[in-house]
Amino acid sequence: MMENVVIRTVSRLAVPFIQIFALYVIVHGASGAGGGFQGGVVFAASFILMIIAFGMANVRRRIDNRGIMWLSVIGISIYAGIGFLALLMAGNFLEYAAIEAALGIPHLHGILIDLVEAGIGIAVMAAMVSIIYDIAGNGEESS
Amino acid sequence: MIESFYELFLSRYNYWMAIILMLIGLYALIAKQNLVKKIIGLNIFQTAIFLFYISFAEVRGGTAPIYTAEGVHALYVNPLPHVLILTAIVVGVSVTAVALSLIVRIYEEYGVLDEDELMLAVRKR
Amino acid sequence: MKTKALIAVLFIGIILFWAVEDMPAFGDPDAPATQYTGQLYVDSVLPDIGIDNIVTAILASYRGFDTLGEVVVIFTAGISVALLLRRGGRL
Amino acid sequence: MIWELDFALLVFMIICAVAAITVKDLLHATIVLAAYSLIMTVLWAEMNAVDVAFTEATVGAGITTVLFIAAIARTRRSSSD
Repeated sequence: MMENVVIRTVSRLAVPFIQIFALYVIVHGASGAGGGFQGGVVFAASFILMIIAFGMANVRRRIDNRGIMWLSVIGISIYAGIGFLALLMAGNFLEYAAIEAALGIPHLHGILIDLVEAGIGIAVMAAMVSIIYDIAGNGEESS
Repeated sequence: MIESFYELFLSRYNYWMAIILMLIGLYALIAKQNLVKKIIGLNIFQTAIFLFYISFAEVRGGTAPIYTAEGVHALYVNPLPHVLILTAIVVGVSVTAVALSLIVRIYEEYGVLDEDELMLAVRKR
Repeated sequence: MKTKALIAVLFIGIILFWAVEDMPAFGDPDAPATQYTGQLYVDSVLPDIGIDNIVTAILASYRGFDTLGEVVVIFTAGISVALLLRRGGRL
Repeated sequence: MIWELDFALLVFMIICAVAAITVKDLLHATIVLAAYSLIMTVLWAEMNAVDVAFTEATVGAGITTVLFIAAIARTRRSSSD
């Protein structure tokens, strides 16, 4: 499969568009159908296409198991960090109105919800790619 | 009698189909020997419950829960079951992933995929 | 085994079919689930949060703690798959 | 919501579910399960649950199928029942 030039060329063309669509789904979640879970899973699907076209070892050279786990931790930290930011601004956990009142910027709810969705998207993408690395690879580790 | 049955069917067929799907999944979960078949049954069981939830969120003549130009005065379907099911689907795929990795691990260790043979192999060891 | 499973499944099925009779009709606008809680969320999301998608608004703000726990569930699933399958399951 | 379309999709779903648990070959069962998820996506889009339909299309028909195929590739394809 590695020698098939058609599969490699088409997937090299398709992967950036899939990833841009995933980012659009995450960002557009506040005003239409979509959100963090869906966008993260679509982003993980682009990784699956890369694994099919270029082989597991080449994709793992770009980002290994350790890096993907750190990405997942970063995603959860973004989400929980916004929650603790609300605690710092004398509100309840994840109370967006407290942050809005403390910073004095109106209509901050939408931006904060977009940030939360981005955190969900990163965490879901990283967890799904990690699961696929582990189940589809034959038990070896890259690093 | 026949007319009342027809009335009952036309107004509640969605719940009936959800229950039939749930029974198919439950049967696969109990009676099938192969472990991957059991996971497929678990998936069917899950989606049947999701279908039941989404069915009672439906409102006749309502639109999707995204605000239109009329704001809060338009008729929308109930958004709360959608939220619950949205989280439940993603939890379901993580359950499937853990179950499949357990199956792969069992196959590496014992070389069997059937339930009875697995019990025999465990007892022999 | 198969006949026993079939009998158990049919027994559960008869009970559930019996219970469906008491459910509100499919798509009924006067059903209790739609009347109170659903209508409350539909009325209060636009003045409270101000974004268009009601599902995302409930998911990220009213039920934000719930969703945080769920993201942690997915992360835990990733960790358990890694623990089970890397290096042949031996730590 | 058109009840004839709704009913036809539900009948297809029951056929797919029965086929998925009776087929001997596990790879065929996985593909039938993906078809089941896709029909369920259409049903939910038709019931006005657009977010849930999107999630099911990506997660149920995409990632779950890939996970099943990867697990079957590492174990055995045939099944006794």
